[in-house]
Order: sequence, then structure tokens, then C-alpha cells
Amino acid sequence: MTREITYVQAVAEAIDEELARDDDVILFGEDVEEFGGNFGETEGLYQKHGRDRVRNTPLSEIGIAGMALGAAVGGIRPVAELQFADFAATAGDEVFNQIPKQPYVSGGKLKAPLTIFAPSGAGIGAGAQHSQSVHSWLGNVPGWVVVTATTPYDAKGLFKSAIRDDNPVFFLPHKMLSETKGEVPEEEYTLALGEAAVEEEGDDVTVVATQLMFHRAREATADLDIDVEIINPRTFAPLDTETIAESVRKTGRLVVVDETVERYGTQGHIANEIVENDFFSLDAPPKTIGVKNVPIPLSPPLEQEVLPSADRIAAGIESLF
Amino acid sequence: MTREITYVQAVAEAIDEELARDDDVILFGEDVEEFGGNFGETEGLYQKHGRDRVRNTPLSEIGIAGMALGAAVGGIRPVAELQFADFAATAGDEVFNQIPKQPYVSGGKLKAPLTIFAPSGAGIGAGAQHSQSVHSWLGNVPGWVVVTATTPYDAKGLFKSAIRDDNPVFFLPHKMLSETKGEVPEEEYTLALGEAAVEEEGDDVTVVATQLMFHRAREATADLDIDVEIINPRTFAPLDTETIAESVRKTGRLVVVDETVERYGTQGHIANEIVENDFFSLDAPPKTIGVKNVPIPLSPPLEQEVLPSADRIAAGIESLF
Amino acid sequence: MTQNVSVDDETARQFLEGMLRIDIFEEETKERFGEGEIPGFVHLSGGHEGSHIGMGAAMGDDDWLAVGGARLIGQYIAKGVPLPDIMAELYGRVGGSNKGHGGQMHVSDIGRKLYGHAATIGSGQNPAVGLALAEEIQETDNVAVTTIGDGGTSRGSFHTALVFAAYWDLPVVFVIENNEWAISTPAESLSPDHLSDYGIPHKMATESIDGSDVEAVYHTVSEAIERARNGGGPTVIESRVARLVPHFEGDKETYRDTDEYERLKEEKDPIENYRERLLERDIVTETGIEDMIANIETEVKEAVEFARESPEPEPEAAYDHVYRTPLYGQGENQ
Amino acid sequence: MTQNVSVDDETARQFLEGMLRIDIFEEETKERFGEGEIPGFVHLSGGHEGSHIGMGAAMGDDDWLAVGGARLIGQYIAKGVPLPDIMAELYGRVGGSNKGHGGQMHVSDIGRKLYGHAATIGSGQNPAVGLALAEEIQETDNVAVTTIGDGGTSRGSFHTALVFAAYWDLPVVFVIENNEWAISTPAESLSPDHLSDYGIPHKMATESIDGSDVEAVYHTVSEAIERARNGGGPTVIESRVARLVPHFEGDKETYRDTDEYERLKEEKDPIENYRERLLERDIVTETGIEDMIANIETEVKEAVEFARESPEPEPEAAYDHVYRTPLYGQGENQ
Ligand SMILES: Cc1ncc(C[n+]2csc(CCOP(=O)(O)OP(=O)(O)O)c2C)c(N)n1
Ligand SMILES: Cc1ncc(C[n+]2csc(CCOP(=O)(O)OP(=O)(O)O)c2C)c(N)n1
Ligand SMILES: [Mg+2]
Ligand SMILES: [Mg+2]
Repeated sequence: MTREITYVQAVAEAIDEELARDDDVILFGEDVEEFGGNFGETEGLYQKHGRDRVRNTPLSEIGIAGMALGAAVGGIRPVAELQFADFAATAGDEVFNQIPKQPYVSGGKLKAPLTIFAPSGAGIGAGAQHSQSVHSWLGNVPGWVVVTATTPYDAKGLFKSAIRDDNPVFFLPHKMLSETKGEVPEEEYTLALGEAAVEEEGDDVTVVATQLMFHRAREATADLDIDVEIINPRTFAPLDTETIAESVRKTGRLVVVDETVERYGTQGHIANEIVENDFFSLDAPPKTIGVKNVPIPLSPPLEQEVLPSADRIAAGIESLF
Repeated sequence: MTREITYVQAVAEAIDEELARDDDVILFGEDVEEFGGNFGETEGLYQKHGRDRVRNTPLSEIGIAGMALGAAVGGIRPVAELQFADFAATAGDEVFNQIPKQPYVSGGKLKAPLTIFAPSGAGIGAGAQHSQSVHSWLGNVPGWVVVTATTPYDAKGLFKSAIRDDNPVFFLPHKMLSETKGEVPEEEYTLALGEAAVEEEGDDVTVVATQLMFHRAREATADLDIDVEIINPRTFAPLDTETIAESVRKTGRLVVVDETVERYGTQGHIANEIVENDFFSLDAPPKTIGVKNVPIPLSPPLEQEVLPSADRIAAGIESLF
Repeated sequence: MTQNVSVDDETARQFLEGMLRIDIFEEETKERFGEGEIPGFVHLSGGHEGSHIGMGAAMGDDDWLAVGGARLIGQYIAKGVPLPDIMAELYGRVGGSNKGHGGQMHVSDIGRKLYGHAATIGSGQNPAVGLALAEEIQETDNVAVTTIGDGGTSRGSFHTALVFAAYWDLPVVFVIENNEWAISTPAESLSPDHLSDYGIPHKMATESIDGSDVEAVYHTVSEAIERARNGGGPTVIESRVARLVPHFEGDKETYRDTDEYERLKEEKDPIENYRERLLERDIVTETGIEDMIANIETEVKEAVEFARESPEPEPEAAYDHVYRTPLYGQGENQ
Repeated sequence: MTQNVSVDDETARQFLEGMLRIDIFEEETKERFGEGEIPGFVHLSGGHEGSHIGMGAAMGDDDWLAVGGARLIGQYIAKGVPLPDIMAELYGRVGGSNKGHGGQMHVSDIGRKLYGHAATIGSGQNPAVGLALAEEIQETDNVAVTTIGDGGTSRGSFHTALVFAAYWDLPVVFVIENNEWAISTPAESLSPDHLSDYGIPHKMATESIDGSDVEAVYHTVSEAIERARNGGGPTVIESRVARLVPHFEGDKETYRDTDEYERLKEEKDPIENYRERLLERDIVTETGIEDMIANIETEVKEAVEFARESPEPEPEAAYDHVYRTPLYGQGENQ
């Protein structure tokens, strides 16, 4: 049995269920109480679980991330929101230098089972500092489990697993997908972290895409006379390269489309993993597509220009044949 | 005419000469006065140029980077030090969200001719938060000119250009190279930003390497019976892919070795640029070498394990034949 | 309770006119946003007009304003950015102050010494310290004024800016617009009696004033600027205002108490209060105000027309302004 | 000028012994580092011993210590981490507290509630707030004590931690070890009279004490902990000490005035002063002290032996502890 919910509802349900399931889980962040988050992602949680479990914080990402780290080490499972993924940098020392490294430098003796989540991605005219896709930054810092969500099904199942996982997890919903709808099981479920999903099977080309780009890739392939296999990596660190490689061994062609900036983004690395380790499975060089090396501009025609479009993806796929 | 100086002397000379040349240039950072920097990189400058031009700051990277941004917009050419490259994240909002983006979001009307420099890299047992190579983070954020230095010649010539450039430049010397020596011209010189240097010519394989990895690559190739062309990218953003591509068109083989973490590091992107745009120039898949996906551990055997060694580079090169 | 008018009549009228300009411009902005003509987020300044205009009037043309908080449009206007430049930027058009690259949160006008927001709350204060340093090095007597909201004062970046400004005794005036809310989080929950108290440990001059009174703001900021100009160092001012509008357009404000909200609208509307004050003292007449409004409405209408007629940027313009090229030495023969 | 001894004789002797343990351990560390046996950086605690031991003695075993500043080894010892665990970690060996992954800047011992430094100065205060929150949620009465240097207080992260601790009135004790220097930058240039004044706007309890007096530290931190334990909220303490050692081994300290340095060594050595105080009051005898020293020297020797004999990590150990695997759900059939 399934039912249809929106993507932000899925996010909220994941937190709701984990708050109900485990007393050690708490939620905090800016405006997570009555306001319910900028996209409705924490709506209703405060009313249900009360102010001890769901807490507005003062306006400081350093405070939020640093407190999450301490609380996690102290035996709690904090779920902490940053209002925009860009603010990973606003709590830069915590996010790059402290949280992912403290378990390692302790020789594994310290555990930091926290989850930070933050809406990422472009498309709503939010400008250069509220529109970035930061999984390239985070995935380049060993220690973070970096998880994205593409559908309500993903959002709920992956977020619940993120909260239960004993590693620091950075969970990245995409703000443009907030109101998209999808099926989720009636019953409780979780989805495995660290495993890519083959979302559509096909024989001709493997397209790796997540979040908004997954939907654009699907749109792009709808009209193509090419049998496309679409892989949603879900977790960007660690990366499940094996599922991608297996697919390319079948299709012989690879397109990687992602919303991170292309230079030292996710695309080149993913493509290179296949080239380097599965070279002879390739019938053509891979094609990578991302945000060209510019910040995200405000004006819609500019923003749409830099955000990979279905057309650009379609052209990328076709260029391999 | 040339003379031999050390790498940190080259850094100090670059600042010294630019302070002397241009009244708008000032230097600030933690312990840049009498102390002269952790590696001696600002030694003697305070005595010579005085406290108006060379200023110790309070201990805050946010303060340093934010003040540099404002001063640059206000018409000064600040040269600001962060004591370790890892602290790019400690001033995360300034480094990721503000400095590189403010010129862009202003529609080009605002100019931020600042230089931040920070010793990067591993090898001295400084641990996980004092040893990172961060040009993958910075290069993934459009707007920064990201420059590294491999020799005293580079250090001086590139740093001087960085200071003169009208963009925000992040200049990354490598701490392990501090005491290495090299020739620099007697006379004044600068080196072009944004241009890779062919450091050694060869016909069999192109090795892209910078900073400490350049020296290890050279060590690696000394005993190999392979004619290696070594390219030092110098600037990682924007990246001079053309010089690399030209070389690979000649050699047919590519090894990219860099000290950034491999996952979403520089290596995969650089290799992919060639694969995607110059596929048919390749006789073998490229080989990428970097820090495996771990933080830099303290203990020397662990640190040496994660830092690409000459042996690992040699093996990488040989694997292509 | 009648209040004195402490400025000359002409200045008083300018204050009223300035506040009305913000209000009318923003009402129009709200409409245009509602009609889908303006992309992105829109945050309005209702309740802050007195603080903005008082501050702007206290500043010299050559003093920097590094804007902060989320009530930005009023500050742009107070610093003298032409309305068409602002409106076209809200529209994301090439005629905008930032050619559409920035939008509502980022209007900047370096010629008028408006340093634009980086849109992360609390991002303007350290740059303001740098701007003040640049002025000092260039041996001017210009100062840097920087604004931040009550919410923003919780960020460490604000406190570090205080440390740096105090360290070199730089000419910076920190204005905290305390409107009691950071989106939905009440400033009341923060510990300080006054947010300007954050200046106390640094031994800075501090003031907490009724920021809905344009004249109070004008005098207090003027004094602080004067002090900074004369080498007296930084000041922290808390300008207490009411946020008489949603956080952003679309915010349902379920977190606010309706009665209290109504009371604030009654009591803390800087424009309404000042209007009455000037009318009572015959500094303006009803018709005088109507004329003002009519003129401003024309200005605003022209700004909208300008914005509408200004072309959308060409898509390729997205690739402009990332770097100033060529980079130093690039392309030269060495 | 004789000073009273305000603790019982046994406690007093433990204080002296504790400080001597730090001193002797560190003297040995310096030697071993000089001989090239210890990799990386070494920062010693000379002058801070009283602050460390007084603080450690005030804490319960179940209170968290989130260490900060650069004078760390003394704090590890004060929190009761066994000397061999520390020394082996300095050596980067598998027997070290962190299996050699961390080194001198990172000793952590979660069992003993020592939260290790992330080596960026000022990185411990927000985690300390989180640790206090965790204790509160778990309904214990444990508190979190966190240390930072004078230099570190300039970072915004420190101030944000004050905001958060005050916001929920959490049981956090902030101890600022003001040793007058951040590497080469004098604390004197900072504006506050006392760095504990940073607590004032937050209406926190604040204290500034002579941190070279172990008993003063003990009493002040005890009171603050007591207050926090009883729901009285956070305290900020400035513990004024002298840095009687270089910033790190190798620092030539050209920036210090020699006479002043000598004076400080004369006047502000917490061990020498306390030794004399206890001798004067016959709480210890010279031979008693000699015995103490001899015992500690044996302990330290054993720690060095342990460290030397502890194996170097296998290179592959570098890949351990990045993640706890399997990740949630990984490898399962869904
Ligand atoms: C660093 C950062 N955190 C969070 C946000 C999201 N945000 C935008 S405005 C705002 C509230 C700001 O409150 P305040 O500083 O009081 O300014 P006001 O909106 O009241 O003018 C928040 C949380 C942001 N833009 N930047
Ligand atoms: C964020 C950060 N900036 C700079 C450094 C480099 N650094 C290490 S110790 C130190 C000085 C610290 O001074 P203080 O806080 O007074 O502590 P003390 O050394 O006096 O114990 C500096 C600048 C660092 N480790 N972290
Ligand atoms: Mg506010
Ligand atoms: Mg100090």
C-alpha cells in the first residue's frame, strides 16, 4: 500500500517518525518551531513534540552545527537544520574541520551521530548565496556521509536512515522539488545509505542524476529514441561507484549530470572513476554536465542559463551517439 | 642573472616588493609582525614597512577575510594571511559565499582586488586540521583565482601577480616546501596567472603535478625509463586545460597527481577535461592520484601512507604502459 | 503627548518624504511581486522607514553604508540609489543596479558608497571594518555605517567585527535594527537588555533608541558618525523598531500575536507618527503631504516603467563578471 | 606576604602534586621532542599548571571538559587521562589515546569525558554547549567546562557559544586562560578590561581571577560548576596566567621583552609559588616534595617507555575510522 505525499511532507514525516521512535532524537535550527521552515519542512513538529524536542535556535550556523556536534558526542542524536545549503560554509570550521574529522582524529573512539540537513539547489531566484549545490564541497571532506533526495520516497526513507546512522550525515533536499508529489509506502520504511538506485533501466546509455537534475534528465529522455538507464546515486559520499560501473558495463555510455559547479564538482570525478577503472566498457567518452563555472545569478533567464536544462541534457546524451 | 633563495624567502620577497611598489598594498594576519609567520613567510616585513602597512590582527579568520573584502572594495589592495589553508573554512562564509561572489552579484560593478594566502598541504605532522590541500574547495567556488606555488621562482612571481591582479586571489604555498631552494632572477619579474607551465618536456606521458607533488613526481620519474612531460598547472582556477591537452596530444598518456582528496578533488576533473574533449589523443585511460578519502592523520607512518609518495606516482605512471 | 520637532522644517519634510518614498516604493513592489513580475524573495521594510531615513540623512555622501538585516530596500533608498536602478534590479533586468545578477538582496552601488549585502545575515560587518580601514589608510575622514538585525547579532561574525573595529579604533558605526523578530524567533529570548550592550565589553559608545522616531535615529547616528570622523572610534546603536510586515512576502506570520501586532501598527508606525507630528506643528499641511505622495507615486511609476522596459539579460550575460580578465600577466609573453 | 591555604592539607598536596606532574611530564615531552621522538607541533603549559589543576579538581568525573587554547597537555592530565595514553599519543603510536590519529593537539578520552580539541582555536565552545544540552536532555546534573585562550576570544565562534548557552541557560562554564599572548599578539591590545566581561551583555556571572593561584581557580570554578549544576546557568571566568614557555617548541619569542619575561617567571610560576606556600605552612616538607617528584618521574618514565614500546600504526590504519560501517541499511536487502 502506498500513498501520495509531497517532498517536504516526506521530509517532515521522516523527522516526525524518528522523533516519535527515539527519545534521543531532537530537532533544532532557525525557525523550525511555529514557522515550520522556509519550505514547510518542519511544519507541525513543534506542536506535536514540544519545545524540548523541537527548538528554534538563535541565528548562528556556527552555533547550530557546533552544538549538534557536542550534543551528538554527548549521547544525543541531533537533527539540525541550516536554512540553506550554502550555509554549510557559514559554519565552515564546524562543517569542514570539526564534525567530519573529530571521529577520525579520536581514533574512532568518539562518535558523532548527527544529521545536518539543508535545502540545496537553484531555480527559485534566490541568488548566488541561497542556491548552491554543495555536495561537491562536502564530499571532498572525508568523514561526511553526504545524502541527497530526488523523490518523496527518497526524502523520507533516506532521511530516516540518516538520522539513525552513527556517522555525521549531511542530508540535502532540493528546494525546487518541495512541492513535487510521489508515492511512499503506508508502512514504515528506510532506505540504505551508500547505495545508488537504478531508477530506470535501459540499454543504450547510463545517465547519473539526482535531485532536480534527475527530473530534468527524465524529461530529456522522454522524447529521445534512446534507451536510457537512469541512476540516482543518492549518497555522494561514500559513492556507490559499483552500481554505476555495472550499468556502464551494460550500456557502454555515460552521462553525468549534476547541479554542482563543474570545476572540481562531482561530475568529473564520477566520470573519471569509470574511465579509470572500467575503461574498456566505454564505447564513447563520458559526457559531464553541471553548472558552468559561475555563481547562480538572480535573474531568471540568467539562472536558467546556468542550471542544466532538459535540452542541454538531451543534447549531451545525443552527443554520445 | 639569478640568485638562490628559499621558498619562504620568495614569499616574503614578493610581499616586500609589492609593499614597496604600491602604497595601496597592505599586509595583515595573525602574527605577521615580529613573529614573521609560522614558516618565516613574513619575516622582516614589519620592521621595514611599519605597523601601518603590516598589521597583526586579533585571532579571527572571519575578521581577517571579511576585513580584506571590505578594504579591497574600499580601494586598498589587502594581502591577508590565514595561518593554515584549512582555515579557509574557518572563514567559510567569507571565503565561499562572500568574496568570490560579491563582484559577480554586483554585475561587475564592485572590484575586490585582494589576495589571501595560506600555507597548505601535509607532511609535517600537523594533523587533520592543519594539513589539508583546499584548492579543490576553492576552485569549485567560481570567482576565486586559485594559485599554488611549486618552486621559489613560482612563489615569488605568482604571488606578485596575485597581489596585482584585480580579482580575489587565493594563493597557496606548500608548507613542506618552505625551506627548499631555487633560482630566481636578480631583476624584478612576475609570472602570468591562469597559465600552466611545462616544467619538463617529454614524449611518453604527461604528468600534471604541483606543489609537493611536483617534486615527488620528479623524484618518481628520475629512475623511470620513460620520457615524462611534467606540467605544473600553477593556477587551479581558472584552469589552463589547453596546455595540458596540448601535451597529451603529444604524449597520449596522462597522470594527474595532486594533494587534494580524490573524491571531488582536482584530479578527476582535470583528467575528465582531457577525456571528454580530447578523447582520441589518449592511448590509455588517465591515472589519477591523490589523498585517498581520509583526513590527514598525525602519526608519520599514517600521514605518509595517505600522502601520495614517489613510489605511488611511479607505479601510476608505469601502469599506463 | 506631543513631541518636539528637533530639526529644521525643511529637514523634517525631507524625512517625511523619504519615509513615504520607501513606503510607496515598497507597496508597489509588493503589488508587482504579487503579480509575478518580480522573481525571488521580497523582504519589505515596513516599520523600519524612520530608522533607514534617519540613518541615511546622518550620513555624508562619502560615508560607506554596508547594509545588513533583511529590510534592505529602505536602506537602498535612504542611501540615494535611484528608484529605477533599484526597481529594475528587483525585476532582474539589465538596467538594474547589478544588471540583474543580484536582485533584491544584493543591490549595490559602489559610486554611492552602498556596499551590497552578501545575503548571509551578518555578512556586512567585517567588510564594513575593512571599508573603514581603507578610508583611514586613504586618509579621508569618511566613516562606515553598517546595519544588522537583532537576529544577526547572534552570529559570531558580528562580534568579531566589534573586536576588529575596537582593535584599531576604526570609524565604524554599527546600527542594530532590533525589530523583535528574526523571521519567527523573538529577540526577546536573547539575554541582553539592549543589543547595543554587546559593545560594552569593548568599551565602545553604545546607545539604544526608539528607532521608529526618525529624528532620534538621525541625531544618534549623526553623533556616532561625528565621533568616528573625529577619531573617537566605533559606536554600537540599537535602533528599536517594529516589524510591521511579514518577514518576506508569503510569510503567514502564524507565530505573531494578533493583538500585539495591531498595537504595534497603531503605535510604532514611523510614518504615521511623524506625519501627525509635523501636521500638529504645521510643518506640513495635508495638501503638502498629498503633493509629496503624488510626486513619489509618479517617481515610483516611472521606476516600474523603467524596470519593465529594461530588457531581460541575454542568457550569455550569466558568464560575465566572474573574473576580470585577462588575469594579471595572462596572454603576455614573459 | 604569606597567603593562606584555603583547602585541606591533603587537597593542597594533591594540587602541588598535580602541577608537578604536568611540569615533569612536559619537561620530558620537551626533551623527547628535542630528540626527534615526537612528531608534529608541541605546545607546553608552563605557567598554566595552576589553572589546569584547579579547574580539574573542581570538576566531577562526569563533567565534560571541552579543551581549548593551545596549552592542552596540562588539561589532559588535569582531567585524569593516564600519562601513558597521552605520551603514546604524542608519539603517534597505537597505544595513544587516539591510536596516533590525533597527536598532541587532539587527545580525547570520551570515557573520562574529555572532549578533544579540533585544533582550530575556539572550536570547543559550541560543542561544549551541545555537551551541556545533551546532559540536560539526559536529565543528569553534569556540566560542561570549556577552555579557550585570550586569542581565541576574538573568534566569533566563542561569542556565538555565549549566545547559545545563555539562550537556554545551559550548564556551561567558560574558562578563558588569558596568558597575555596569542602566539606573538598581546592580549593587552584587546579592548576589554577583563576578557570575562564578554559575559556581561549576556547577564552571565563573570569572574576574573589570578589563574596562577591554583586555589583561586579551584574555588572559582567550583562555584561556577555548582551554580551551573543547580540550574543557575553559565559563567565566564577569566583565569589570568603567564605563559612561561614559548608558544610552541621552536618559537624564538623575539617578540617578548626579556625583563618582563624574567619578572613573570619570578612572580607568576604557579608551582614555585604554591610550593613555597605549602612549605611555609608545613603542609609539605622538602623531602615530601622530593618524594612526590621522584614518584612522578617514575610515572613519566613509564609513560615514555610505554610510548616507545607501543608500535607505530600499520599504514593501513590510516583508512580506519573515517566512517562507522556499514552505513545504516547498507548491504541489507530492502
Ligand atoms: C547566515 C544566515 N542565516 C540565515 C539566513 C536566513 N534568514 C534570512 S533573514 C533571517 C532573519 C533575520 O533576522 P534579523 O537579523 O533580525 O533581521 P530582520 O529580518 O528582522 O530584518 C534569516 C534567518 C540568512 N540569510 N543568513
Ligand atoms: C582558528 C585558528 N586560527 C589560528 C590558529 C593558529 N594558532 C594556534 S595557537 C594560536 C594562538 C592562540 O592563542 P590563545 O588563544 O591566547 O591561546 P594560547 O596559545 O595563549 O594558549 C594560533 C593563532 C589556530 N590553530 N586556529
Ligand atoms: Mg529582526
Ligand atoms: Mg594566550
